[in-house]
Amino acid sequence: MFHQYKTFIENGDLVVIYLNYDSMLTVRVATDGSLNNKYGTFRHNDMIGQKYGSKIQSQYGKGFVYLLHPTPALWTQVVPHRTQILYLPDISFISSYLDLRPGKVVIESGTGSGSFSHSIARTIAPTGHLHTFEYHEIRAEKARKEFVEHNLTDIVTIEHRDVLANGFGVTGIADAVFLDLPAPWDAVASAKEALRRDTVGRICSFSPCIEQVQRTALALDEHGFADIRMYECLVRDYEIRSLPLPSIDEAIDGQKVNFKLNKNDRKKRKLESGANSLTSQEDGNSEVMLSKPVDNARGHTSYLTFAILAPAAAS
Amino acid sequence: MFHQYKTFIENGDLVVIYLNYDSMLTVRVATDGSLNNKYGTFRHNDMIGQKYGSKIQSQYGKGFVYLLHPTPALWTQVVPHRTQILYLPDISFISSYLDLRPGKVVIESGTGSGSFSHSIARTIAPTGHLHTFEYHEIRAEKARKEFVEHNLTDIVTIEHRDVLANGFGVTGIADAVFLDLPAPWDAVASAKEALRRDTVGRICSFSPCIEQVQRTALALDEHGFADIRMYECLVRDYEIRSLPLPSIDEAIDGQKVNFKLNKNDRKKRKLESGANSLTSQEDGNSEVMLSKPVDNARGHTSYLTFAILAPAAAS
Amino acid sequence: MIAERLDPAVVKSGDHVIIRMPSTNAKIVCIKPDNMVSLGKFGSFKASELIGKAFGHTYEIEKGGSIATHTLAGFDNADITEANNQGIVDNPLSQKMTFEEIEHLKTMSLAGDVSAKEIIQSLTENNEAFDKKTEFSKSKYILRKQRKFMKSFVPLETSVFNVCGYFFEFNPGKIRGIRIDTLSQVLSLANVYSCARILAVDDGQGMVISALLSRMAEGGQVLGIHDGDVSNYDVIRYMNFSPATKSRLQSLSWSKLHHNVEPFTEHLPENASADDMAGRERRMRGHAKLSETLDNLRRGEFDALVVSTNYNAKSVVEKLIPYLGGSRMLVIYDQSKEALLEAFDWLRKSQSFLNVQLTESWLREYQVLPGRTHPTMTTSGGGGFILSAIHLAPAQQDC
Amino acid sequence: MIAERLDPAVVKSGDHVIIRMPSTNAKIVCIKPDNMVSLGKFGSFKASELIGKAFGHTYEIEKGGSIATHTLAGFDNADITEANNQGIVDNPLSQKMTFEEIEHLKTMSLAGDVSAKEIIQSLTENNEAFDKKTEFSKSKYILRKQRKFMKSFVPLETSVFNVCGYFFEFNPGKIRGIRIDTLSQVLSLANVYSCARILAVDDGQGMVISALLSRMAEGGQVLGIHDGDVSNYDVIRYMNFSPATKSRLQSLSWSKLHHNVEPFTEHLPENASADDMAGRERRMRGHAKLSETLDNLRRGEFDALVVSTNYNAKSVVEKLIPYLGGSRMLVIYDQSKEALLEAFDWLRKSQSFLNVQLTESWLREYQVLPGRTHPTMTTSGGGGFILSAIHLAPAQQDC
Repeated sequence: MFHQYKTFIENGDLVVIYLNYDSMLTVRVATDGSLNNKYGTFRHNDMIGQKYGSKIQSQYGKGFVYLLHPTPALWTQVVPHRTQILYLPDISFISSYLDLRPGKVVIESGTGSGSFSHSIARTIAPTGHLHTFEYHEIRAEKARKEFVEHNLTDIVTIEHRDVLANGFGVTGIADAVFLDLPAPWDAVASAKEALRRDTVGRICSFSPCIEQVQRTALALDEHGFADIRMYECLVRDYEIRSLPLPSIDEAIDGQKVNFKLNKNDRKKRKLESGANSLTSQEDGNSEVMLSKPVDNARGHTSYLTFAILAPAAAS
Repeated sequence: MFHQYKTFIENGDLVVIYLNYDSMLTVRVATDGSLNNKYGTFRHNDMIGQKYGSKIQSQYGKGFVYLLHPTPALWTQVVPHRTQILYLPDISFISSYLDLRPGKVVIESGTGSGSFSHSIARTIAPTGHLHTFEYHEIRAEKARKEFVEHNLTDIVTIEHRDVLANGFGVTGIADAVFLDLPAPWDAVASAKEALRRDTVGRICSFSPCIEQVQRTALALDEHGFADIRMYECLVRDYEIRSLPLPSIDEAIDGQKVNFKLNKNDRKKRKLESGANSLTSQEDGNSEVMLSKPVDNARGHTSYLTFAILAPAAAS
Repeated sequence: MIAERLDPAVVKSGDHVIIRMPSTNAKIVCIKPDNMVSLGKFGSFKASELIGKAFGHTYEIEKGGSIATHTLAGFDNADITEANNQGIVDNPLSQKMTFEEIEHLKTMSLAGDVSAKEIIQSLTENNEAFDKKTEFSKSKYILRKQRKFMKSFVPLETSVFNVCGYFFEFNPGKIRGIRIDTLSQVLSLANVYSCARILAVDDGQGMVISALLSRMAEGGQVLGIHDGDVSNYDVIRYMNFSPATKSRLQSLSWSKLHHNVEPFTEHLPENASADDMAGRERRMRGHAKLSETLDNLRRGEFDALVVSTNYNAKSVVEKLIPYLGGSRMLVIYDQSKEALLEAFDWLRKSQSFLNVQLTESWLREYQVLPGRTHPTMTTSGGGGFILSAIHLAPAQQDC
Repeated sequence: MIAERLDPAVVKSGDHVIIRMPSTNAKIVCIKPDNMVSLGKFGSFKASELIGKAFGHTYEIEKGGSIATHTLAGFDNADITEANNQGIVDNPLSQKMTFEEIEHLKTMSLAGDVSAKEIIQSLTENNEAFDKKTEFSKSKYILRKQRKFMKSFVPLETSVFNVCGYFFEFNPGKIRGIRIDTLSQVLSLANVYSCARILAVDDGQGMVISALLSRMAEGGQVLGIHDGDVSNYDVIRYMNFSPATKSRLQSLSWSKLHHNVEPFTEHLPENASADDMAGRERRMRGHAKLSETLDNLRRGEFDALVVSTNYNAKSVVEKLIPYLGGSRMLVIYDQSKEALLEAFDWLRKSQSFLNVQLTESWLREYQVLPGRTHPTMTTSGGGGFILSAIHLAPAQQDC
């Protein structure tokens, strides 16, 4: 599902049920199954045969939901958080820096909630492979179960393993190593061991605190990694509002001006799912489109420390 | 000049000569003096009696310049850089955080190039006082000379002094202390000594490297400062361009579209000073106003570490 | 050389004070001797208890609403590298106290019969997993519980920094979303100083005007132009300004901008009542005030024009630029860049301005703790935009 | 389980390679055996010398244009706290070598008769102030001189990361100012994967299309719609793509969007020349290609629509949305937020899209050195904006 789009929903497929932009869930479609939520009862039989991206009505026409195709980006929004997870900006930047493409072999530790794992698998499929390691047993089990359910076992191998104590158990196979560990510096030697030496190997360490970066950079330097570079990547969301911006002449003439926010957009958003009703109220034509950053934003995720391991011998 | 605007230029006044947005200089106007630059010769006698903000022509009408009133913000742009200087975003934020207002007593170390000193003096005048310390003798002398020339001696006292070795030499007088030192942690004890204890005292340390922040924060904590907070403040400059954004129907119809950037704005900017010529070419009316951040920006100045010293005894 | 003492050393009766709670929530309260100040789940205390006490300290609420200075713990040394320990399984069942027992403790705490410290001690002692936690997890757990149970607070002065921060966080719409870094830049760019004469438009309930007034001394003056009949500069009342400072503010309705002041000619009939006479007095004072304000405006040559408006920015600036002096700054704030583009374009094309700049401020706060230094995980999306320019003197006709 | 080896282990003849110089300047060169590669003041080397050598190493140019692996120094331990030492007076006179002597050394260095190391040694030995400098200043001095005199370089693969970084720095207009973090987000948001079918508009000379192609394997396909008669996807030629990868790209002129393909009916006269026949062949191939491309477009159900255009974004999207599948992503890039607002508003009001988002990416690089860790002092102003939305399937008529 995650590295091969389909057009129609079939029995047994995974479907992302979209209620609104911050409320989604996944269901595995099964004949005669059903989904209940505040918008009504949705029968799986009504889903089967529909195109992905369709809107379906609840059993008694009370409400509706959208049926979406699973993708790593949507999975990041619905994945059960067993740990802090990686979000799209970091995932995207790291994937580019590590030059992930079909055919690449990647090592990830720890697996965490598997948000990044799904994205890596999507990017390196069908010929690449992800070896992912998680030292927390219950998390490892949950992730393993998800990889099976998501048909990723040909791309992803998960192992419950303490890589700080025992290394990755592989030598010279990885194009890239990704570390998301509290003490990444202790995994640098093992990472070096796991990386290919016949071409440029790449490593990324993901750490929230600057002290972790400082120690990791020293360890990378000591182990012969080069071009140690560190970044942060975030995104800022914008909203738009349509507002009147009347000339001050109106105030000089003593007119009353209505500055009320046009609530259309907010209504529109609410109507993405839920009760059926009308939404096509037109804007007043004296309004101006203004954008501003959404009030609250993510201020930090982690520092991304990168380095390369140059090939063993320059011929 | 820096804490009292004037309307007309008189003999002996300091004037900022504005050539364009990144080229300014100061002159002290003296009867029969003159200024030569690529736009021509400008006679001081032509400046005297003009309003600040006037445009004057060169002797033979070849070009012109603008005569501006000195302000701390303009001084920051023309000050001879003897060290890294503070810029407006940091100056502004620190001034607010330290609650600088007329009447406040402030300690600054080091003086550096005096960019911040001028701003502090402007803000705390006429009843406040700035004690500024510089351990580099030549820099201290140059700054002292500027304070004299700028008539700031009733507001600013500068001392050539190694504050790390000898402290500030004052006790319980300062409302706020500002540190811009390579090893600010060594000045924390002296800062505590210098701060008033009958009300909330405030301190700010300005350091480019995070390791300096880490050590300073520990020192502040050890010396009983509270509410240790750290910030960064930067600004982003925008430029606007007027560009055509034609409908794709033009390409579908096989029309040739001219996407050339409208160079008006750039021309306008160039004409801010320099050769006399016309500039009022109107925009094409199919163009859209687009803004974007200016390509190269300041990415970091320093970390700003703040703390308060609560009054000695809660009554 | 020691200047006049400006800062309030202690809380005075009638002051507005910002009360910051352990949850990092905050509220502005007016300290009146007979009142109780309620901090919701953090308890209540007698306002009179705070009068005469110093700002900036942490106070804990005790039984009966009295307060006592609370000693702050310094930095702890928990190690982030242990943050993700392998053995721990999150399990709410590891708490042996029942929900009811904890609720009971909370009630006792609110009544002042048990201290937050004691509650937290009970919780940790009864948490089976607590001892298995790393120092990092223990520290995080205690901090979380402190935020929940500590009945302590810090009184802060209503400085511009604190008041702007308070409204930006809890009611940004009131102050048109201006963040303190941006507001600070407005003050710097406008070159506000003690005896400047400033023309201002502040449709953000007086946050900008409060900031201007805070930098004024004798000789300084702010003239605010507002829509409607009376100004709404509500923020000013939280600032604890002295009467002298408040007197530096004049205000004028836009509708009076072109008003012609006629001599005051109202005559009372011979047997006018006391009410009639009082009314005439009031109208005469109003007439004098309007006349004085218009005189001040029309004298022009203001030292700065500072604008934060809900109206079309260009239309506002066009009206007020004639009153701005030469080599003086025009500074316009808005939350949206788009709201400033038309004015930006107009200023750049005009021959009356230099150095036209559109900027956005960027502010980042960090957690600085040993081994755990990082930017705060959540932040504000934006702090607003500033359009500024140097105004030129009109060409002189006399030469 | 070990996948096909993708990465170039060594530089191959005919490859494009990014050469990064000590000044942090860079250039893209095509490595042809007989060429000399000139790095200006950093000297020249024989391209043939680089063939067969590994990427990622530092090479120093030696006498005669040969190259040798250069050992990199690790972190130094200079202390920032000494950075501002009291005694030092900056003075160009402290250098005892004359300008002419230094120029002579430079000339000898370019000819390969003296190494950069030797120059720097001469400079420091003859600098009277050098010994008085702190370790920090010494380290900074040497680094500065190395940037000036070291005739070394690092060959980098023309990966998407490196190529986008190269053009963003040296010719951002070419790629419509898209920064690598933003480009990476385009790939993620569009859910690009090995066998996706992607419809793309890239007026930024193929930087976006190169990125799409780099993520393709067998079964994957990119259809680029361009203005003019022929596409200008110049960036592709630097990517060292295999013929198989290049074959995954089709392109179509906007002017052919509504084109009706008639059967190919051109007949040659009986005694046609070889030229005529070749011409017909060419036109027939062109006809077949256009026909195939249009068939592909009109089959619709594309897995993503990715747009970076100089035209009105809304007008482009309106035309191409019918070809996008259900539950598939629309992703539009632009340098200016204003260029996306009309499309943003239209998408939000449409019933055919979910999750309409307008985002701006923010990227920050740091210097990480012992005791001297801080964000880089200069940075790019912005990396662009992305408007994205989930496209819904049209309501089905069959129920």
